[in-house]
Amino acid sequence: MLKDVAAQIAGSAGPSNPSDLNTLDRAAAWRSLAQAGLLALRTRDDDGRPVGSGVEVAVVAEGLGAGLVPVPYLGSAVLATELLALAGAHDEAEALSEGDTRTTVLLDRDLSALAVLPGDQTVYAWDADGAADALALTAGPDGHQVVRVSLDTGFAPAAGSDLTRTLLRSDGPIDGARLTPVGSPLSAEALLRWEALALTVISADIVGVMRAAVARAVAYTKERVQYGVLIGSFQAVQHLCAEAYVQAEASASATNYAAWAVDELDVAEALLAARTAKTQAALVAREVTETVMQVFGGIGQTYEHIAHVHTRRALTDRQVLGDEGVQLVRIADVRLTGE
Amino acid sequence: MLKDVAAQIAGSAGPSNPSDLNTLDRAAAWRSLAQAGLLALRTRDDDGRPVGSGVEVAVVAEGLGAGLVPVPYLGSAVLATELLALAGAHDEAEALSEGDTRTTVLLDRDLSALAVLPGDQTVYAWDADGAADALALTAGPDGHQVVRVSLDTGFAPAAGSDLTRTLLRSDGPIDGARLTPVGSPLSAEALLRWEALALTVISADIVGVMRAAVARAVAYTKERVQYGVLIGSFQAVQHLCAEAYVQAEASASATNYAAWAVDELDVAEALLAARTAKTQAALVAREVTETVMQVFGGIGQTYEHIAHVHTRRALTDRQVLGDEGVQLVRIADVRLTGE
Amino acid sequence: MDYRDTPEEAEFRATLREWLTATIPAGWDKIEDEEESVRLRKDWHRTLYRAGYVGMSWPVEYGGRGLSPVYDAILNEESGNLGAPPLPSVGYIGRAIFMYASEEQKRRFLPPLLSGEASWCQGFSEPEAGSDLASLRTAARLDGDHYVVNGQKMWTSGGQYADWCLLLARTDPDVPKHKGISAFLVSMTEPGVTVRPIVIASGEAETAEVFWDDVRIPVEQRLGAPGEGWRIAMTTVAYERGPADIGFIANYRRTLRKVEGLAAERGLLEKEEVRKALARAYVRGEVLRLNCMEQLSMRVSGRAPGPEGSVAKLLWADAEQSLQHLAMDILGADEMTGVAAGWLSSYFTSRPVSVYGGSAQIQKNIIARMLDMPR
Amino acid sequence: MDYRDTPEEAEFRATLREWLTATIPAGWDKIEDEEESVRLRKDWHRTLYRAGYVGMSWPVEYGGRGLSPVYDAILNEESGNLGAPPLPSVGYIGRAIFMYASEEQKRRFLPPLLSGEASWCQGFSEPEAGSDLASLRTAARLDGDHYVVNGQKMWTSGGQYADWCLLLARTDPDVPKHKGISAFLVSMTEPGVTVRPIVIASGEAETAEVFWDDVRIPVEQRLGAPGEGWRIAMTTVAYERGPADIGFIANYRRTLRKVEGLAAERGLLEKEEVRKALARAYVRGEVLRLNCMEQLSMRVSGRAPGPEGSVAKLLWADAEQSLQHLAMDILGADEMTGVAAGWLSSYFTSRPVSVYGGSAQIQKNIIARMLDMPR
Repeated sequence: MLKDVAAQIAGSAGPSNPSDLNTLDRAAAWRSLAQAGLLALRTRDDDGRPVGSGVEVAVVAEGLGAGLVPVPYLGSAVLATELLALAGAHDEAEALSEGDTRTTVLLDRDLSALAVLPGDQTVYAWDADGAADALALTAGPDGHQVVRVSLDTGFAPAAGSDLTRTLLRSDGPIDGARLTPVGSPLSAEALLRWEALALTVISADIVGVMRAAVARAVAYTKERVQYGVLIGSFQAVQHLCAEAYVQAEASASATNYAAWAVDELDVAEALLAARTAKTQAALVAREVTETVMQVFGGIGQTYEHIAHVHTRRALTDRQVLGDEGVQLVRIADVRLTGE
Repeated sequence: MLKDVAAQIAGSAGPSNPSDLNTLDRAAAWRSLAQAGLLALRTRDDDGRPVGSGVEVAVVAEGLGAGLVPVPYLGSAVLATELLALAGAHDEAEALSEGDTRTTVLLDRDLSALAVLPGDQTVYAWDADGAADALALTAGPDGHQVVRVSLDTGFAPAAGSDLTRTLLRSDGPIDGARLTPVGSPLSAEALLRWEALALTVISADIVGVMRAAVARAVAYTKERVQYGVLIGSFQAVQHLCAEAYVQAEASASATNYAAWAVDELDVAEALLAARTAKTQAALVAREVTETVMQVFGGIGQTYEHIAHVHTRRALTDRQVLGDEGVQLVRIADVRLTGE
Repeated sequence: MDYRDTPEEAEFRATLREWLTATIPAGWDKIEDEEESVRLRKDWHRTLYRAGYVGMSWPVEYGGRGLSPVYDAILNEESGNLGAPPLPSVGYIGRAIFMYASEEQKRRFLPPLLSGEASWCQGFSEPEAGSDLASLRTAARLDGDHYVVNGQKMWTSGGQYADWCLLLARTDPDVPKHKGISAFLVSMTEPGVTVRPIVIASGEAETAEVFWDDVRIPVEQRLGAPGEGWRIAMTTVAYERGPADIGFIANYRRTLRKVEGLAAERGLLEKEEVRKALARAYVRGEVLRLNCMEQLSMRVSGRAPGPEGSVAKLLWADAEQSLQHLAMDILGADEMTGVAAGWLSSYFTSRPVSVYGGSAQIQKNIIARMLDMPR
Repeated sequence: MDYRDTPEEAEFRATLREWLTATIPAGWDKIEDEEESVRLRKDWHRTLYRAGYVGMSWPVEYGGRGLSPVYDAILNEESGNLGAPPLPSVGYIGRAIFMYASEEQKRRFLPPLLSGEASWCQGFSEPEAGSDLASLRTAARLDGDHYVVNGQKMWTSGGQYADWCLLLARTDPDVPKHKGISAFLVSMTEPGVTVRPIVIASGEAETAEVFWDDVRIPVEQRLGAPGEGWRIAMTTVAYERGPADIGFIANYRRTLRKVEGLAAERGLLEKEEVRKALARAYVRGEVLRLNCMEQLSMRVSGRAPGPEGSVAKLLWADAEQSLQHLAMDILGADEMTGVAAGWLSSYFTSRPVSVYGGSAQIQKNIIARMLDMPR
């Protein structure tokens, strides 16, 4: 099953502690993903349908999130590939799926939306490990056009909080000459569909991060002795873990539905489901990963411990394409004014 | 000490369960308060200074709140008496302190401010047990004028949530003919000073309600056996109680300072301290009293148990002269724009 | 899992909707009188039964239709959506009976349970045995071919109106507490049964105490073997109604719409803070709904209800109580001055959601067990 | 209680303010280099000492001024208000020494502690003994007129820079764990002492591990009697710095002003939600300040620090962590993209406030004990 494949790759390519991030063979992990066909899930088959469903992509995203795997699966294999496929740039999408080149997306300074260029604003290439270029949009009379921007010039590494993803920053300007159009203009609906998928896989990544963090904390309570007993036997510790578990599971329920909705519901419903999932995941991500650090006690506060790597990844994911505040405002627009 | 006197009266005039509210001798309790001089604390001495400090009034308010005593100490002996004293209507204030007649205040429909009349709005006489009339304001060229409104006509009992205070409602209109001016017009500063005192004693009432509720719940955990042990030995129950205790004590700290500030600081600082106290008390009142109901388990959910009487009184107090939302907006105005 | 109805389910849903729309008694939710309201609920049970909507997931041999639990879920959902009267709860009593009863007992008790001729209550909790059910003290002493029951039961929902009771009592005080309990099927009209309503903080009679004074129960009304009561109770509790089974989710949605309406009436929809809070409430309801659907899907695939139910119960309490907090914050003083007294009542009704059926603390203990945390 | 300064206090405060304003080294808080920063703190200690501001509440016979703790509180407050470098913490070590040391030890250790010539750290916690301090394993074996220490200490704040350590070690493994511990006054320059900084999640070295390998301590550097270590530790911990003692409250206020500034820069002050959140943060700070003042007032009236300190510690953690959450919500992505990396660092620094010095869970246990709840 897809889940097992993802878990296997995560097992070999995920860090057990932060120092592993310096030594892990990221290239090998990427090759494994390519060989398993997981980079191709959002390319299209001969009937023009995605090779893998939203559910399948979310399963992989959750698995890699659980492993804190430091490869740009979301950036390249989902967000960029889907954008290319929607624009009808199928050859480019296929090329990415082979794993030899990587492309990611450019986001606005607040990470909440795809960058619209040209312009002189600050933009970030998020999840850009090994990416030669990144996709953005231009606004045109026929809708938005996907464009490719090389990361070779004007971009510098940013000290992002997430230790498992590469973040590059450009303080602009990026002029029209640096934009290479790819595929055909996107309909408004296609962009919304892309957003639904993107929000969903980010939520799935957070779910993976949270579930794995809670599992690690629970395992620790079965080893760590204080006052002559395992700390997991303290009701206070049990309830901390139970509350974190409930929140992580609740996020999983919302994300599973959003993942199903990506391909099965009309775009407005799919997007609402995705916003719901992102709201839930973003809302609890901070508290759940903080609880995990708390359960680990002193050791969980140290840099060399894995706990904060979960926190950092979850906190950054929380911002990407809009945190819970952004999502709630949009959900309210749908619910209260039918926008 | 004042605290002991208040506790003693609360002990004899406070309900142990809701049905006591039908049988308690409220008149006797009021006489005891009058005899102990507690109704006279906000009348003025020969030098024009309050007989009792803000701290002393707050001590009494907290004690009566702790006892859930169903007499209009706040309405008549503090809010109305102080208003009369500030308006220079000293004879009227003195008369109230003897305990033979009672007067309370008229509040707007949302209970957040003194009613300004004449007008056709809905108003409430809050904490009006045994009160013949209530005080409101009229707006005039020289500032606000305190006016007396008879509760004989136009007012009907309202089914307020607080089982320990009488609430009367008028749906208006109340015309000028029904308003009897009392004393001289109030300066803006005098009104703000009144508000500082009023917010403080309401906070003190909430603090008393919370502290007593937590103490009751803690006592219950030392009696109630489940699974063969006292429920107070469960760490989850201990932590619930500890959290409620911390919030109640935090509210007490803020209220003690506000009570001191009433007489000792300039009006802007006193009012800020009062808003801070009310914010804190109102913010935690619901959670603390809910926790108490939770600790009492099934029995704490029943009408015949005392737990919900705390909740009801605290939730109504929370609204009087503005809940935490109202206070926070005002505090923000002071902090952020220096208004 | 697929969240969409199968063609059969969709057809069932459409037919059901049509039937409900035509059949729901107009104005039933305006009834104030408690007795009349109970009568209406009983009538509604019989009406549903006649239309084939009661016990759909029961085995055919016990009068059910052998359908997937999905059909019960659809019934719950549509009943909530269309504002039907509360559904009868036959599942958990039925489960106990068809898992543990003799053939004769099944023939005697199942048909009237299904049809609504006989309504049931559950005599489990006691004043001294709330969360700690196994320490119950009500005693059933064998006296010839009868048991003689003495004791007091608490939180017996519907005790005032029930015809029958699934009663737990201690038949052997000399063995460890979990092993000395037996279960009985008892008529509430037996001499010695006294019911006293329990009024909750909202002021409404939500449940009851039942006093058992020398109540004589024929031996053949014992359910299961002597000492099997604890196992029967655990089965019953496992099948007790979660949020999905009582139309809670549909009710939640309707309540949320009302709260949105309150905010609109008060001109609060311009406030971003309020908009976000309302959206947050929507998200809570969705999360609960989706969690319940996943559990239902597991049940459909044959898994007995497990400790995952505790997740839903915690989410349920949080959703319900948070929504009442939000309503209170929107209504402000009106909820306290009697203008919106119904909301104050709803608020107090929301509090025991985290107490009854296993407190929030117990649910977290269960989850810790499920996570295999040390005892 | 009176919240206002007495005339003497007011005068002291005025003089102090003037002195601080004139003396605080310009730009000290811009120093990035860790070593330089430590040097500055040591210099600041000596400067304060020469001006008579260190150990003001100590008894005169031990080099103090015998003043009320209120003066220490004023020093803390004004240091925070005027942005002075962190105050040296001599109180808890000093308390242990003047309560348990021999006259000779007092003469030897107290003057340089006060003056800042010698700085101290606290060797209590261990990897396997965090909250459960009494289970510590570091062993001190008597060998003639020396103890030989072996073991590992953790969370030894300032271990990298300290000259001396108040060390707890087990001298008798054969008695109940609380009774076999002794305390020592040890030079950090002894052979066998190895210090390794611990970098916390923020990426900064906040504390240290200390390895003790065959470190020889003269018997006369044992503090108190053999086996008295636990009692000494408890005294020390009781006098350990609460939020009031480390200028936290004044720092909180300055941080809140910065957060208000962030909101203003981002044009968020028009949002009522943000305004309320900022006001809420102000209320949290005030509540903590006032709670600490009440405790100080109790201490002034002669009460030894008691479990009420746990209330302040919980309020402190909540205030600090909530303020960092608010900053994060205002900064949004900027905190995660490195634009506001300092705030991310502050965020991670706020997390252990609910862990070190007794976790939030331990503080709640202490409160439950204080409420006399059953064990």
